[in-house]
Amino acid sequence: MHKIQQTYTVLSNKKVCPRYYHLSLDGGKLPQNIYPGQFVHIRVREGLEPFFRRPFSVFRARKTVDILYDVVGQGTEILSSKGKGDRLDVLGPLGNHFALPDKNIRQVVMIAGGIGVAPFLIFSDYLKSHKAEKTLLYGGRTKAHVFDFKPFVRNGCDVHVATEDGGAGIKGRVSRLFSKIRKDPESTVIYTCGPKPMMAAVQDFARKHRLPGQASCEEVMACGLGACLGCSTKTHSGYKTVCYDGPVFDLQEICF
Amino acid sequence: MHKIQQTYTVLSNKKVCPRYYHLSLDGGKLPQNIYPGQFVHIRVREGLEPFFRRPFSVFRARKTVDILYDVVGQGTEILSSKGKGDRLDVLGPLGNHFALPDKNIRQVVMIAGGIGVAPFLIFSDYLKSHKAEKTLLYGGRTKAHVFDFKPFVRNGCDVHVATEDGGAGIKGRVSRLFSKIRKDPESTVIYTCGPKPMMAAVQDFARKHRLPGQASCEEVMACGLGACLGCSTKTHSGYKTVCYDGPVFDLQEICF
Amino acid sequence: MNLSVKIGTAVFPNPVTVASGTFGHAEKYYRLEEVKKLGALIPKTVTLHAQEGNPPPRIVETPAGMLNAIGIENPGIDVFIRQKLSLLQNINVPLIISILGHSDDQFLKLTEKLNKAEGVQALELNLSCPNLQKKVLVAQDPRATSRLVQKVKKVSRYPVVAKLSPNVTDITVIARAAAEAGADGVSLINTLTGMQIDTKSRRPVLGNITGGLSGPAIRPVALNMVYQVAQRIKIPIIAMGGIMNADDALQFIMAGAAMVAVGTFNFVNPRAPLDVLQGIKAYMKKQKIQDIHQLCGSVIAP
Amino acid sequence: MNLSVKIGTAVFPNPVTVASGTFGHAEKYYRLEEVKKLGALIPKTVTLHAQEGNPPPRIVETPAGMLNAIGIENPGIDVFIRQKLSLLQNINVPLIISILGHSDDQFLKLTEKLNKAEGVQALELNLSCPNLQKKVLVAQDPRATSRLVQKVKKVSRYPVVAKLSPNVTDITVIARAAAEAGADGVSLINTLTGMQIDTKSRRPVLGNITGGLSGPAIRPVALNMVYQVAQRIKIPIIAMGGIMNADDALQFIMAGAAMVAVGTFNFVNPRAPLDVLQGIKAYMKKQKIQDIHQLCGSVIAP
Ligand SMILES: Cc1cc2nc3c(=O)[nH]c(=O)nc-3n(C[C@H](O)[C@H](O)[C@H](O)COP(=O)(O)OP(=O)(O)OC[C@H]3O[C@@H](n4cnc5c(N)ncnc54)[C@H](O)[C@@H]3O)c2cc1C
Ligand SMILES: Cc1cc2nc3c(=O)[nH]c(=O)nc-3n(C[C@H](O)[C@H](O)[C@H](O)COP(=O)(O)OP(=O)(O)OC[C@H]3O[C@@H](n4cnc5c(N)ncnc54)[C@H](O)[C@@H]3O)c2cc1C
Ligand SMILES: Cc1cc2nc3c(=O)[nH]c(=O)nc-3n(C[C@H](O)[C@H](O)[C@H](O)COP(=O)(O)O)c2cc1C
Ligand SMILES: Cc1cc2nc3c(=O)[nH]c(=O)nc-3n(C[C@H](O)[C@H](O)[C@H](O)COP(=O)(O)O)c2cc1C
Ligand code: FES
Ligand code: FES
Repeated sequence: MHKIQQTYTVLSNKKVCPRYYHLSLDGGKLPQNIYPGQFVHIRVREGLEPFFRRPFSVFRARKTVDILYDVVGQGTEILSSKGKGDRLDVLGPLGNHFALPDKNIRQVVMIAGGIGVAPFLIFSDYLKSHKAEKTLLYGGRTKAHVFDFKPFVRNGCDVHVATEDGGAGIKGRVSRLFSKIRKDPESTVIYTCGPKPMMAAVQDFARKHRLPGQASCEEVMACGLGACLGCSTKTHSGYKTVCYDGPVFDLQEICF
Repeated sequence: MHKIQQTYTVLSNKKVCPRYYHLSLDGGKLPQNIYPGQFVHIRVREGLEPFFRRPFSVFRARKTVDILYDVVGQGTEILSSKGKGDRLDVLGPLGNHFALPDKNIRQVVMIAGGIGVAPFLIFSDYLKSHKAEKTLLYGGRTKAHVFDFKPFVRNGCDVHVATEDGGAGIKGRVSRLFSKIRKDPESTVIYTCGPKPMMAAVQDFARKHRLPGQASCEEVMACGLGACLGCSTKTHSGYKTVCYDGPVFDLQEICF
Repeated sequence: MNLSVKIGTAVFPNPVTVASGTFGHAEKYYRLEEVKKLGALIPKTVTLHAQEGNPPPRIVETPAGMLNAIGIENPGIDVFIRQKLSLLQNINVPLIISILGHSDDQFLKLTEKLNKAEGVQALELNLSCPNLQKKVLVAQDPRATSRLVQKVKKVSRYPVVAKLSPNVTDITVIARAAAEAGADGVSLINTLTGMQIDTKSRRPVLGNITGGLSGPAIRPVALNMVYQVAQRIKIPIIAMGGIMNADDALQFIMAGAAMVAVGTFNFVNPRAPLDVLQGIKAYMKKQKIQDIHQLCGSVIAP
Repeated sequence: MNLSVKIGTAVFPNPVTVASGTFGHAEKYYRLEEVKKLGALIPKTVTLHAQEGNPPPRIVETPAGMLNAIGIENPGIDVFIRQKLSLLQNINVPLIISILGHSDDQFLKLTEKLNKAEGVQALELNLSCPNLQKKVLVAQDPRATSRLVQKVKKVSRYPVVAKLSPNVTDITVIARAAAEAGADGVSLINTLTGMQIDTKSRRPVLGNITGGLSGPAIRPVALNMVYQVAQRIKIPIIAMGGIMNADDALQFIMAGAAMVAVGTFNFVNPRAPLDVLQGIKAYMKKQKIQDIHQLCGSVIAP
């Protein structure tokens, strides 16, 4: 019944650092239709446990559809047990996407907290031909949350890392990296994804310096299709569904 | 809290014929405490799906605890996916057991329908030193339900097989093998386990020829401990729990 | 094979529909030629004025189900008719419009507005939403149910279905009140009131504190209610509550349902309504049943 | 750390117990030194005369739960006192005896017989068994509940707990009736009425046609009812409904339960009641909570 419900085959599913897994799906024609910031909604196994599907940002969409994920509970635990050849029931691509920066933009700043980094690789793929300086500010809790950023570097990103325990990059929160941001409202744009407190800090910073930006949000989801109105989040223009109106919102719109 | 709740390691789990699997558990001290006809109640996986444990007759209990099972639904499907080293939460041994035949018995007849054969291997282990002739009448639906009966033969059993499609042994139901039964109420005893219609036929036959016997019954079970009174079956002396009062009942007691 | 069913004067090509609040944006995400195969659609409940809904979190998973406290977020009947109804009509599938008034008067105004619209086959009166700040629901009071159904029936040009709540001592009393008041059908069940607490924060998980439990977890409760109601009243029942597949749907039909709706399970498997329809057909073929009415209420119980 | 709780004059060393009908044969299967650690045991409901129970099948799995229609199979109060009570007393754990009379008079006779027995800490009046051929349960009628509780209270030498049914429009009304009639506590919830049909045979799966739904599936419903009742009455609540682990139990305690009972989940994991007890202790230690009463009703809700 669904245009967007398909079963895909797992091509690989590997740990890329102590905390994160990288899953590749044989996406058929799916990759062409995916824009940066969109997500896929995965039924991690048949049956009723867990009951909901699980949403994951698309990490990359070239020939395969890839996600990067953190094992935080039952759903992601089951996902981590999948291997080559296993089949997954996937809805996607879902949601809106990051707005591509205007031509006059000279710095694109991506601010990621932990697994919130996921949508930025596909975004940097799309930004490749954009002349702007691309800066990824990544904050992880520990070294275990830090993986290989070469694909970002290959896409022309400057990558700066901070960890709370100082195990990798500089010690501290990602806000200690905000000094890398040019404070020019005309030519800098911020994109952020990560835990709410971090995004709230980004929002404050951007507001203060009048920098435009977008944020990719998370809420628990049921349908993923904008049907149940369950994933609503508070914005300055009322409740909005993260799955349908989002996950990407104007940075200043969201009430964190 | 439970004397009889333990986690055991799977030693092997193999298909023994197209329909049946043979699972061996490293049973620790469990095997010594098991009598023929008793069962184990297995949580096939953590979580709520399936919700109940699944009961299985003990097929053998020497150093390991073994079950023989047919994949008929979700629970046994999951069980069939277990491999060496997996751990299973097991309650057991549960229920009563077959009464060992008196010394004056000259023929012990075991009448099994399909997977109902499971309790008879351990029973034949116990009967090894008994002087009586031991006869196993086995009825299976097809050849796919017939496995290697050598262990029974080694225990001194005469094995006769009937299949409904004639794919192995003689063609027809197990009742076509009743001719192997000596009709002497003093020296013949019948033990049966299998589908209800088959056991009903055995009951009729035994009643007609006044042969004593016992039957091992099945009902859907929740606790397996005689606590919930959920697995009750109708007998001529009222409802009895299969898990606690049974699974073994006097052959003529049961209302099939 | 005849699958068509009637509710009042409305005819539906088959008994499979989707429950209110669990299906949407078909125009964007679904193959409409597939959606068209369904017996009907029941969109999210509409109120007279726009409602912004409850504060998040609005949903949480529970064992084999979920709690929701959406709070009937909707754009109000005028915007609904202007913007959504035409999108739905384009699908070319019968529509049962679910409405909720916060007073008898609001129900009547909603009905009048829909009377003027086109392409509507029936009305479902949501008398049973547990997520609004009301102490007693209409569907918890036989007199209120009776009064409201009577009033709406007088005005409505469409058949009227009363959607009932499972949060009652005896649902057959309410169903009978609706039937005697002239309802053309009843829908059951809406959600069971429930709650979950986050023991880390010691707060209710839902922004609304309590919510409505739905999904397979409640299916046995729904099936019993449909069975009990079918013993007592003659008007058709639209059954819902945990339906995931054709076997579930057939249980409800055998218990006496005229139509079956997939609700929560749409979120897990959006293909479920069509799977249900195909499965019902396959069952009828196998059992050589020519007419769905032979199955309706066919459970063999002493 | 103080875990002890009181119901009327009865004191229980900790709040963890097992629900009636879900625990038995401890003497054969359990390590009694472990069972002894529980706050109390509530054995299967006893009636005045022996009951043989309902025809099988009596149970069936449902999504995250089960239906049962046992029909209070039990040997009758005299045999119970003679044969089972002493086995239970040997465990040396407080006992709450669940009784059910088919009339007020039978309840009184049961009470009188237990008055003469030894080693009983409290009575639980089962006013809510859905599996007997009654149209209305005592616990569906506030007046009947009130009258019965009053009568039993007059006679009983033990604290009296009324076990309530979730199959009601507003359980707080019934709970208040019990409290005002002098009950020392209320137990909730008993099972929700449900049904399942085998579509192959077109027959109800249960011999009794309908049964009671229990297990994790109904936990959100139970939690809401405990929360609602705790807002309205002051007497202690024994909470049950889908408890599998300490987190579940803590939700009920935060919602206002004085005691928590593991029911259906005993069948899945017989170690669950002890796991719950240990988990509650671990939580209190971690959160530096000295007294369980600090947790009771501690949910933070506007
Ligand atoms: C649009 C979107 C994109 C996402 N992208 C990614 C991604 O690329 N990589 C990744 O690892 N995770 C991503 N998440 C979060 C991911 O969906 C959750 O981590 C996952 O659902 C947890 O499932 P679980 O069963 O393992 O954990 P659970 O046992 O369900 O929960 C563990 C913890 O995760 C939280 N959680 C559960 N579901 C969600 C959810 N839908 N959104 C946010 N938090 C949740 C729970 O509240 C709990 O604290 C995304 C979420 C959204 C909404
Ligand atoms: C005392 C006892 C001993 C048993 N010994 C064996 C054995 O040695 N080997 C073996 O393969 N099976 C045995 N069974 C049957 C076995 O328990 C069921 O086949 C198993 O529980 C089915 O689980 P499932 O999830 O795979 O199938 P389900 O999906 O649960 O059901 C598939 C079919 O099996 C039936 N069934 C489910 N549970 C039971 C049950 N407890 N008893 C009988 N039928 C059931 C269902 O009604 C259905 O028709 C025994 C049952 C009992 C009560
Ligand atoms: C997220 C969600 C939103 C719902 N919204 C409505 C609604 O707006 N109007 C209504 O009558 N019922 C609503 N319901 C109830 C369903 O229509 C249905 O009656 C109930 O969920 C039981 O069916 P199910 O278990 O198949 O979901 C909603 C249910 C869910 C889960
Ligand atoms: C098999 C079974 C038998 C039960 N028997 C009784 C009973 O005899 N008396 C009673 O008051 N409740 C009985 N109950 C209800 C439980 O005590 C409990 O109230 C209910 O099951 C909800 O808790 P749970 O979900 O943890 O099981 C029974 C429940 C089950 C599942
Ligand atoms: S998850 Fe259903 S509307 Fe977003
Ligand atoms: S399964 Fe509980 S008494 Fe037999």
